[in-house]
Parts: sequence; C-alpha cells; structure tokens
Amino acid sequence: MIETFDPLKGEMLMILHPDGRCEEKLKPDLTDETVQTLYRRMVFIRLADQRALALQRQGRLGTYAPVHGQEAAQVGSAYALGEKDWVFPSFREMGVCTMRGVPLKDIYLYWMGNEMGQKVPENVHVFPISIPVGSHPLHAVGAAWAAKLRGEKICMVTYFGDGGTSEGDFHEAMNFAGVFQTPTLFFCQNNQYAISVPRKIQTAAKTLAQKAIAYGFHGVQVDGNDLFAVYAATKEAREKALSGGGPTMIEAVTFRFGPHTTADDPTKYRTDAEVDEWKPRDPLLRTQRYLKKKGLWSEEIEKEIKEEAEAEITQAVEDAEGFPPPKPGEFFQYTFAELTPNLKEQMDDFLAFLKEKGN
Amino acid sequence: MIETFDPLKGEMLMILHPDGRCEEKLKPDLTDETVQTLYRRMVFIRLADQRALALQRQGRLGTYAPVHGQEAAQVGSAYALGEKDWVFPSFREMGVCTMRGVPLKDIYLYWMGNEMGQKVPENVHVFPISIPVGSHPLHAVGAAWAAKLRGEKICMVTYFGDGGTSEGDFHEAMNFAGVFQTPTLFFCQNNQYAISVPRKIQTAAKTLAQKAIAYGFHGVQVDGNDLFAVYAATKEAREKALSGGGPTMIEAVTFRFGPHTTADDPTKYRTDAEVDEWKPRDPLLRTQRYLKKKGLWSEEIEKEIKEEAEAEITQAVEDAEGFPPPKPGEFFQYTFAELTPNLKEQMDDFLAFLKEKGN
Amino acid sequence: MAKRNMVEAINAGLMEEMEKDPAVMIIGEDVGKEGGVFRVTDGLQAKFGLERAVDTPLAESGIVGVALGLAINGFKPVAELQFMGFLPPALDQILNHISRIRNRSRGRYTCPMVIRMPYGGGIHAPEHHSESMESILAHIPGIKVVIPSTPYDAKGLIVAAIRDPDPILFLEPKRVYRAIKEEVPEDNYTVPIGEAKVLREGGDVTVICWGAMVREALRAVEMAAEEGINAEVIDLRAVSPMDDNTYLESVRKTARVVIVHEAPKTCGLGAEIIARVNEKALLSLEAPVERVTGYDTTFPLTKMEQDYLPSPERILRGIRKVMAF
Amino acid sequence: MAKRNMVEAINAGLMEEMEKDPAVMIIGEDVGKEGGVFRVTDGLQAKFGLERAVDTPLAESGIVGVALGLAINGFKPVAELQFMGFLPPALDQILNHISRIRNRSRGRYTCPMVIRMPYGGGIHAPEHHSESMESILAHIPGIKVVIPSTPYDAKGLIVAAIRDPDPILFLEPKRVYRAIKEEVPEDNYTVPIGEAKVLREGGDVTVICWGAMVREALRAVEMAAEEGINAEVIDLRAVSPMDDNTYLESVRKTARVVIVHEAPKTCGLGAEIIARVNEKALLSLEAPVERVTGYDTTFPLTKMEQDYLPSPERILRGIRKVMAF
Ligand SMILES: Cc1ncc(C[n+]2csc(CCOP(=O)(O)OP(=O)(O)O)c2C)c(N)n1
Ligand SMILES: Cc1ncc(C[n+]2csc(CCOP(=O)(O)OP(=O)(O)O)c2C)c(N)n1
Ligand SMILES: [Mg+2]
Ligand SMILES: [Mg+2]
Repeated sequence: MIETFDPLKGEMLMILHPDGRCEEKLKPDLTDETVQTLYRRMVFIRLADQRALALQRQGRLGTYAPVHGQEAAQVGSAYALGEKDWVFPSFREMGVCTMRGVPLKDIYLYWMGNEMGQKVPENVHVFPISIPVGSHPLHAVGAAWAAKLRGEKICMVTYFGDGGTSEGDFHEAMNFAGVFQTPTLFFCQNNQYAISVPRKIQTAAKTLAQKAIAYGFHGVQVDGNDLFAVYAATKEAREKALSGGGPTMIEAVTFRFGPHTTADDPTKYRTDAEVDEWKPRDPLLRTQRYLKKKGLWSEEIEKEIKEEAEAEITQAVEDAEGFPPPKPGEFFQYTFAELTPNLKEQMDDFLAFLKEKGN
Repeated sequence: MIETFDPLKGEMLMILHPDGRCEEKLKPDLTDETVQTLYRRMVFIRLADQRALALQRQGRLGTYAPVHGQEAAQVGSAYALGEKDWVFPSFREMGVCTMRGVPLKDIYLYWMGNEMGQKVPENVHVFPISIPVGSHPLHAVGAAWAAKLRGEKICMVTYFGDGGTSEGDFHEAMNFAGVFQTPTLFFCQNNQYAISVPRKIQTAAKTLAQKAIAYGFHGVQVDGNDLFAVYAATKEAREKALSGGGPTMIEAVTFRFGPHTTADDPTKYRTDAEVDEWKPRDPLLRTQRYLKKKGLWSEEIEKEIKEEAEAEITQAVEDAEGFPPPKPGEFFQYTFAELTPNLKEQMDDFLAFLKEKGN
Repeated sequence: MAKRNMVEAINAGLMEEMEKDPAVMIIGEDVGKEGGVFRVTDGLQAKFGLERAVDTPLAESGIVGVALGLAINGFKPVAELQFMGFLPPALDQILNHISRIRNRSRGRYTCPMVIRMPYGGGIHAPEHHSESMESILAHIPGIKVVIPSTPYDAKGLIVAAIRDPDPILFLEPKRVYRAIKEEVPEDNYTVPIGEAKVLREGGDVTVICWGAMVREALRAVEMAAEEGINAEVIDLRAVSPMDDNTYLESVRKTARVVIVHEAPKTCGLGAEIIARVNEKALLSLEAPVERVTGYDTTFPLTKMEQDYLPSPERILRGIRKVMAF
Repeated sequence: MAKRNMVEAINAGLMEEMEKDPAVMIIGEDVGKEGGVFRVTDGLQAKFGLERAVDTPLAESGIVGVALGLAINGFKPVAELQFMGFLPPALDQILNHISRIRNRSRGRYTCPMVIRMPYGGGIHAPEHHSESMESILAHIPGIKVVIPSTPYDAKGLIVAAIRDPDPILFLEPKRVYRAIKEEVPEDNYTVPIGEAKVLREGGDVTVICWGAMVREALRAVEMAAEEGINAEVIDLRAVSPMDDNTYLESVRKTARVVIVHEAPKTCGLGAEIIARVNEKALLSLEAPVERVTGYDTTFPLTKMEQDYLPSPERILRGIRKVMAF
C-alpha cells in the first residue's frame, strides 16, 4: 500500500474520511471493539493534555508541549507496534508514550521538573524524550541496527516533527538507515508548524514524505488525523522492516490545535481562520462519527469514557505530586556509573553547604 | 534539458561518447576552437597534477589530492560560469581553481604548507579550499543569497564529492537553497569513492542526483567525463539560477584514477580491473578523439600542448618555491582584524623566544 | 530617557543598526513573524520586511553556515540560535569555518557577523534550555565572546558587535532578560568589546562575574558588607578577549578573589582567570582563588535547578572562605 | 614479548576485546577494508567480518549518534573519527546525548561506548588535521577523556575504555603512532582510567603533560638535567577524570610547575590544572605555574607548524623560567 501512494504525485493515504465514511477496501484489520478502545485512548490523551495545561497555568507543572490534534497520529502508530518494539520520541509524544506503557504519572513528573519521570519501567521500551530537534532519529537507527545484528524481529520507531526534517542529523539518520537497511520507522508528525515557522518555510519539497527518495527507500504521506490510515501505514512499514525490507518514512499530515508549548502564543503567527479550517478534520470527531455509524458511540458513552479518563488522570496527578522530591545531591549520582573523585568532592561540598544553611 | 533527464529513471546526460562520437542534437554552443582550448586546459591540469605528485614524492610539497580523471568535470563546469560567479571548492579542485583564475603557483604554495596560497587575487572569486567535507556548500548558499538580495545576476557554485552528500551540512545547504531559492549550483563530482568507501556504502539512493528531490528542486546526472555534457548542464543550471529559477544539483559521474591523496594506497580497497574498466572513459581521450575527428588533434599538436603546459607548470613551481617564507609570527596576524592584547602578548613572547634561540 | 529591560534594549540596538546599515540582516528560527521566542527581534520583520528579518528552516548549522556566506559577500548577518543548548550543532561551522575565514584566506575574505543566543539557567526550563558554554567558545581562536549583564550594556555591546570586523558570539543571560529595567539612552552608542566594568569598588576581595551571575554576586556582596567585608565586583562583559588589566589591578589591591559562573567548574572560564592571576599576580594572592560555579553534571531540571546554580548564599560562602584563609 | 608501536598496540587491544566480547563492534569512515587511514583497525574486518568492523557513510554526527543507539541496545561500539578536526560535527551528539543518557533516564539506559580519534599536530598535515581540543571535552560532564602517550598504555587503556560502563573519548596522539616502539605484552591487560603516571622522578620542578607532549617534555627535561635541574614528569593519561593526587603530591614536593599542551592556551586544560593547584596547593608554590602551549590562533600549516607547537626548547625555557622565579 505504501508503495502505491506516490508522494511525488501528491497522493496521500486516507481511509477514514472526516465525515466518518470509510474506504472499506483499504480498511485495516481493526475490530470495532479495538476501534472503541483506541478512541478511548484518544479521549484519554486529549484530557490528559488539557490537564497538563491546567496544571501549568496553576504553576504545578512546567513548560509542556501539547498533543491536541495529533491524537490519531500518535495512537494509530503506537498501536501498530509490537510489544518489543522501541519508541524514540521527541517532546510532544505524551500520546505515544502512554500508549507504549509509560505511566502518565511519570510524564507529569517529568514536566514537573523531576528527571525520575524518565526512568521508565524495565518492560517499557521508550527512550527518554529528546528535546534537541531532529537529533534522536540516529539513536533509533543505531538501536534498530543492533536488533537486526542480533536477528531480533523488532522495529524501532522514531517520532519527530516537520521542523525536525531540516536538521542535519535527520539526514544522517535517514541515510544510515538506508545504507544499513535497519528496521527503523521514521514517523514524522507534520503538524504544519515548527513553533511559528510554517511548513512551507521548512523546505521547498512539496511533501516531506518524498525526502525518503534521497535515501533510497519509501516515504508515504498519510492523513495523520485518520486513525485507520496511520495504523495501516505503520503496520505495513513495520512488517516490511521485520521482514528485512529496511526503513520507511511516514509523513502524517496533521495539525497542532494548541500552542507550541505552554510558553507560546500562537496568535502571533497564525489566524483563527486557519485553525478553524482544520477543525472539521479533528481526529477524535472522525473516529467518533465512525463509531456512531456503527452504533458504538453516544453522548452517554462519551460521558462515561471521559469520567473514566478523568479519574485515571486525577490519580496520575496525585501520584506525580505525591512523588518524593529528589534527595539532596541526587543530580550528582547519574553522571557516571560511579562518582569520580572530583564529583564526590563537589557533592560533599554541596552537602556541606546545605548543612551549613541548616537544611 | 536538465528536467528531461530523470535520475529516478536512471537517465544520465551524455553528449560526447567515449569513442568521440557526439550527440549533435544535444551539443552545446562550443566552437571547435573553444573545445581545443578546453582540451589544452585539461592537459595542463593533468600535467600540473602529475607535477604535484612528483613534488610530493620529492618532499617539496605536502599531502595533495589529485584531480586525475576528473578533468572534464572540472573544466566543463568551470568554463560554463560567468566572470563574476563565485566558486566554493573542496580540496580536489585544482582544475576548477586554475580555470577560475587562481594562479597554479598559489595552489602549489598552499599545498607546500603556506597559507598565503589561499589569498587569491582580488578579481578572482574563489573561496578558500574547505577541508571539512560537506561543510562548505552552506557558504555558497549564503553568498548566493547575498547576491540575490542585492539583485546581482550571478551564481555560486559549490564543488563536493559523493562522500560529501552524507554530511548533515550538505542537507542543510540544499534545504536552505531550496527554501530561499538561491542561485546556487551544487556540483557533485561522484568519483565513486570517499577514500576507501565505495559510492554504494555512501547512500542507498540509486543516484546522488535524486537527492535534490528532497529539497524541491532538480537534480541531474551527467557523464562527468564528458566535457560537453558537463558544460551543457552547468550552463543551463546557471542560466536557470540567474533567471530566478533557484538551485540545481548536478551529479557528475566520474572516476578518480589516482590515490585519494598522496597519503593513500588505493590498492588496499580497489582492484586494478576496476580502474581499467574506467580507462576507456578517460575524459581527455574522449575529447582528443572528438578533436581528431575534426582534424584538430595530432601527436604533434599534443606534444606542443604538453610542452607549453610543462613550461607554465615549471614556472609555477619556481614561483611557489621562490615565494618568501612566512615572516616570524605571521600566524598571529590573521586571527582578528587587530591583535587582541592577549595575542599581542603571545606574539611578543614567541618573538622573544626566537630571539633567545638566536633566530 | 526610557527605562528598558534587556530584551527591549537589544531590540533597540538591532533596530538602530538595521536603520543605519542596510547590510544588517536578522536570520534564525522564529525571528521573523514571531519576533523570537523571547521577542528580542520583535517588530523587525514588520519594520524592515521579509528579506531583512528572516525565518529559516530549523537547522543551527545551516543558519550560521549561511550567515558566513552572507558575511563574506557584503552582509552583516545577526543570526539567532534559540538557546545555547542548541549551539552544538553549529559548533563545527563556528570552530572550523567562521573563526578561520580571515586566517585561511590571509585576509582576502572576512566574516563580520554576530551569533546571538540566550544562555544560562534559572527559568525553570526543560533540558538543554539552561546551559552555559562560554569557556568552550573562549577556547576557540578567531571569535569574540560578549556577555552583557544589564540592558544598558546589552544595547551598547550589540551595536559594537554588529560593527566589529570579526565574528562575535553574543550570549544573552535569559534570566536577566526581563528581570531588570534601567535607563537606556535612545541614542545610538557603543560599549567597547573587551572592556570589563568595575560595578562596585571595595578593598577586601575581588568578585569576578558575568551574565546573570552579576546580580547574584551583587546580592552576595551586599550580604558580605553586612559582615564588614568590602568587596569589589567586576563584570567581565566579554570573556574573549578578556580584559585582564581590570581584574588584575583589583586582585593586586584586594589579594583575594572569588570567581562566579554557572557553567560546570572543570575547564570553565574560572580556570582561565585563575591561570592568568597565577601568571601575573601570584605574589599578590593571600588566599587560593575560590570558584563558585555550576557542578560537573548535567544542568538539572526545575526541582534541583536552584541547587545547581550559584546562589548569593553560595557566593557569600566563597567570599567568607577566601576572607578566612 | 613483541615490540610494538602505538598503532599496533591499539589494534591488538581492539582485536583482543573483539575476540572476547561479540558485542564489541568497530564503526567509522574507512575503518573496514582500509583498516583506517592510520591502519589502527587494520585486519579487523578481515578477521571479524563485515558486520563487526563497518565502513559507514561520511558523517561524524551519524557515526556517534548511531553508536549511541547501538550502545543502549547491547553493543559496545568503538567509533572512529578520522581526525579530531572532524569531531565538531559530532559534538552535539556527544554533548547533548551520549554524555547524558544515563542521567536523563536515571540509569535506565546507559551508553558504554568508545569514540577514538587521532589528535594533535606535528605531521605536516593540511588544515583541520592537527587540532587538540581536549579541554572542550573535559568541560563536558558525563564523558571520560583518555589520552595514551605510549604503546603500552594505549593498549591497556583502550581495553579499559571498552570495558568501562560509560562513554569514553579516546584521543590518540597521531605524531606518536609510529614514532616509538616498546614492549607490549601479548596478554590482555588494562591500564586504569583516571590514573596519572610519574614517568621520571625529580625534586625541582613538576612537568605535567599528556599525549605527544610527553616525549617533548622528556627531551626538555633531559636538557634541563644538564643544567642541573631535576624535573619530575607526569603523564596524565586521562584528562577527565583527572588524577589530581598524583600531580598535587608532586607539586607539594617541587613547588614549581610547568604544564605543556598543544591546544591553544586560553581555556586549555592547563588552566584547569592551575586552578586545582591553586585550590589545593597554593601555599606550596614558589613560582607562578608556567604554561607552555599552543597559541590562541588557528593551527598553522607546515611552514609554521613548528613555531606553533611546544618544542623541547620552549618547554626548557618554561622550566628555566619557573626555576628562576
Ligand atoms: C536543535 C533544536 N533547535 C531548536 C529547538 C527549539 N525548538 C523546540 S521545538 C521547536 C520546533 C519544532 O518543530 P517540529 O519539529 O515541527 O515539531 P513540533 O513542535 O511541531 O511538534 C524548536 C525550534 C530545539 N528544541 N532543538
Ligand atoms: C568532515 C570530514 N570528515 C572526514 C574527513 C576526512 N576525509 C577527507 S576526504 C574524505 C573523503 C571524501 O570523499 P568525497 O566527498 O567523495 O570526495 P573525494 O575525496 O572523492 O573527492 C574524507 C573522509 C574530512 N576531510 N572532513
Ligand atoms: Mg511541527
Ligand atoms: Mg568521492
């Protein structure tokens, strides 16, 4: 399927239309029950996102990069992965991370300014968030190469934005993946903006997907607000990777409804009209419509889903806020496996200073 | 023409065949006289190259990166440029640089280890050699952007190798050029190797020319040993750039007959058979055959050309070797427009040391 | 004369230079329409157009590499890097090219340009948004490194930087951006690059600092004054070239020195200052020079940020230590 | 026991570790078929196959970034950068990621890997082939920086580096590569990382050096001996972490110090050593510590290379200076 949608011809994979209509021929093997579950996760993510914004406004959480609008791209792709696959996220992947088993509590904890939030559970294969844009796809390529060398049938997915494709490291990652045919999936959420910079200033290429041509493998554009298209493309790319077919790039065309981060004021660089244009393509709405047609969605169901989600979210907030503060000098402890004499000395001096201060 | 040769279809522009036959329909507007002159330059470059190798073996010149085999790519492209165009070379462009007015003496002087060799005459627009691979195309993009902003009708050409396309900075340069539609020409001499690493390990893309697709502009593959094809493509790309059409990438498919540099032993990584395969495609031979068909080449003419070239080269060697050695402490003088107090102190101390030593 | 914060002061300096010299040009991520994430370039695109305040693709090496190309061909680019944490992708261009063009071409090409970036901690930011790497830059021959600590200096230094014939790294203490307002003349003026400033005279101990640490040091010094310690405070204002004479003179007077910086201690700029004091004023010293600095760890997130940063208390402790020696 | 040069010694160390541990893997430009431009990885691809000694595309950031990925997933990559002059494109990955993975994930992921590269001048090379940037690396928390000066140490240190649980930058003085041969055991042994070595005992002055400067210092010290000056010579062997005790002990004994490095003087590692001497042994000093270093300029080409590099004569001059103080 991926190979039949040619980005150079402006072709984009769309299965679930904004009105809830579905291209039955292309529809992936998702039971209605699964679609319901995935819809639940999308609602959960949207609400967890809103909560983060609220907490930030209340000064209970630091800068946060919201997912709002990109739920289908994150849920659809994350769901298509195997249990042992790894994910290499950027900073906007709360949806992906929770889907892959990172407790929401940890994500909140991290944005509250505690590094412990990135110590994911042992059975979870999510790499810590990479803040430097475009730099982490290389890590996914290396880890995928390692898996390939060991003959493991897994795939490594890296998430990045439209802005990320401009960095030199993105290029080097794509190129290494092509050369070593690593089982890497380059998942680009093209949400139309890199902070204030619109997609068209990011590159003169008509699509981001066509960038894969430079590296000798396939890139495909999918409607990133279409749960089915995202899932189907990811699944296919993953299977290709597992069967030795090498990397794929997926450009999920989506839109960031919210600010870049809580520190951003999007009215500086885009109009309400532009945002409104995207509203009918809201990924939740679309899935809702699909489910409604199947008789699997109603206002009551929605209410119940939301209540359940809110409860879970509230618990996560409580857990994060109840998490013990770092021990004095904790930040010295993870520089090396063992403290060097120099670090030991610095830490001792720091602890002595605390003591003198009477803490 | 550039747009009609699609690298994705494996199409490569060739006008002058190895046997000297010419595709008349595609033949550029070069008079036979000009072809003769360009042939002379190619011979000159080959001999100047050989001289450099000889000087290196005699310990009279340092590490040197020979052009041998790439004469048509360099002469054809350099000749297609306008007087005010700038060139941003890598380290293997002795041919381009001499074509653009850098005295051979200066080039020798540089490789003899004197920075003064890169102080090109005021009317020559050749940027100093960039040793870090892939990093200088950005400079060409910036300089081209400046020209565009001032409304100057000139174009900036940057030369790099197949290996250079793997660096992140190459990507960023191509991308900026596309976004700002700068009059930049990306001239890639794909000589099949980056030191020992063959072209196929450099990237999984079938051609390097197709990399331009990632940036929204055209790339074309030309036979780099074909003087006419190189000239024609460069000229067209230049005209396009001057008329506001933005950047172009040209992949000149060629072969490095010699070692990577004088420090390299190519038998470590390639067979004689491979080198022999390329011999019939020698760029000089081909042009010679063309001229011979026109009655403009003979053994005598060749002899005369060579003698003339050797005389010029000998003079350049003499001039370079006769160039006064750097003044003591010269290397302090060009760090800033003025010596900082710290540098002044260091220089004084250095000069005092020389004095104590009795120099 | 209006009271301005540092953001406004730099903005005014850029505005004035762009007015005077059509070759001055702003490039970077979000510098155009958005006016920069800290609004330092606010209004410049509106005033001077899309071609003089230009949003670029998200690529730091690209930004400074292209700026080099603009600079050698007649423009005076002022490139912005969004945070110093995103300087490293641009380091190759800076270290291997920008700093060397004059030398490499023996003066035939030069590279007058400014690379601005906010640096330092204290704003509860995510990872990579709090770094201080001035000593890495100061180690690179061929670039100058300027760090204002006040709105007045910031304007005068950015103007001087733009006019300088050589490449300048201009580090802006983001924690100070909006924290102080002071009188900033409407006229166009410069503050010379490479001149330190004595902010407070005193005979007991010399405190050397720059950037956001200046305010912390001044606070510490006030506390010290209550203990009867009379400190001299020196703001370096440029860390390359450094104004050795100003601090050496002070050291010869006070015989005691505390250096404050946010960057990790090891191979931070403090070490270089100590080395120069050692070379030129060793016999004046009556106590080991004390460094109050960031630690040799990654800059921590919000919960531990204040533990990492030199605070007035920690600086005071350093002052007491050199006094007690 | 065979006499080996440094290239052969490192090669032997790599070979042995690859034999013992299938997770050890070589990646870099020209490291495979070619065996590296200096032949340090010669024969490894022939012996261990295309998957364990791998030629990569020409992209330094890619090489070390992919190595990170290999390291967090069970491999122990030994990445080669062809020259230290081409380290800067990789600095972002090193500084912003490799050095921080353990910290960022609170130990959940770690990054045991080695990044090797030849460094330093003296081989009449083109631009970018002679640089020394160890102090930039020593300023980065979370990486260790090892520099052997002899074949014996080189083998023991590369083996130790490969086994270390943290990322190591391994700097090889290319001028020494084939310049000395010494007995290098066939057995597998390690030299501990972070231990300096006293190469020569003496009571008059302490000369601290590393890498290619060790030989120059030893020559200078021989000349000094003829003048009746008895110098102690210390080879740091690792510049991060530094073995403070060894040189401090010496300084307390000799009271005079000369530090030698090729890197530019300002913010070079010499400054940090002076700072630590100042902090811990100031009262022992009887003369300012002298730095004999490269200058704060671009490393010049062949014609002036010898002017730039610390020579035995220049070091001797430094020794005389501290003795005469
Ligand atoms: C290397 C680097 N440069 C700059 C930044 C500052 N920054 C953070 S997010 C961002 C925009 C990212 O845009 P995109 O890649 O499209 O991802 P999105 O935020 O839209 O999800 C920028 C410039 C950064 N984090 N890293
Ligand atoms: C950034 C960088 N990395 C490594 C090197 C060492 N090096 C010099 S030339 C070269 C190969 C270049 O290959 P290519 O780009 O194909 O150009 P060619 O030498 O074939 O002309 C390498 C690896 C370098 N000069 N710069
Ligand atoms: Mg985006
Ligand atoms: Mg090549």
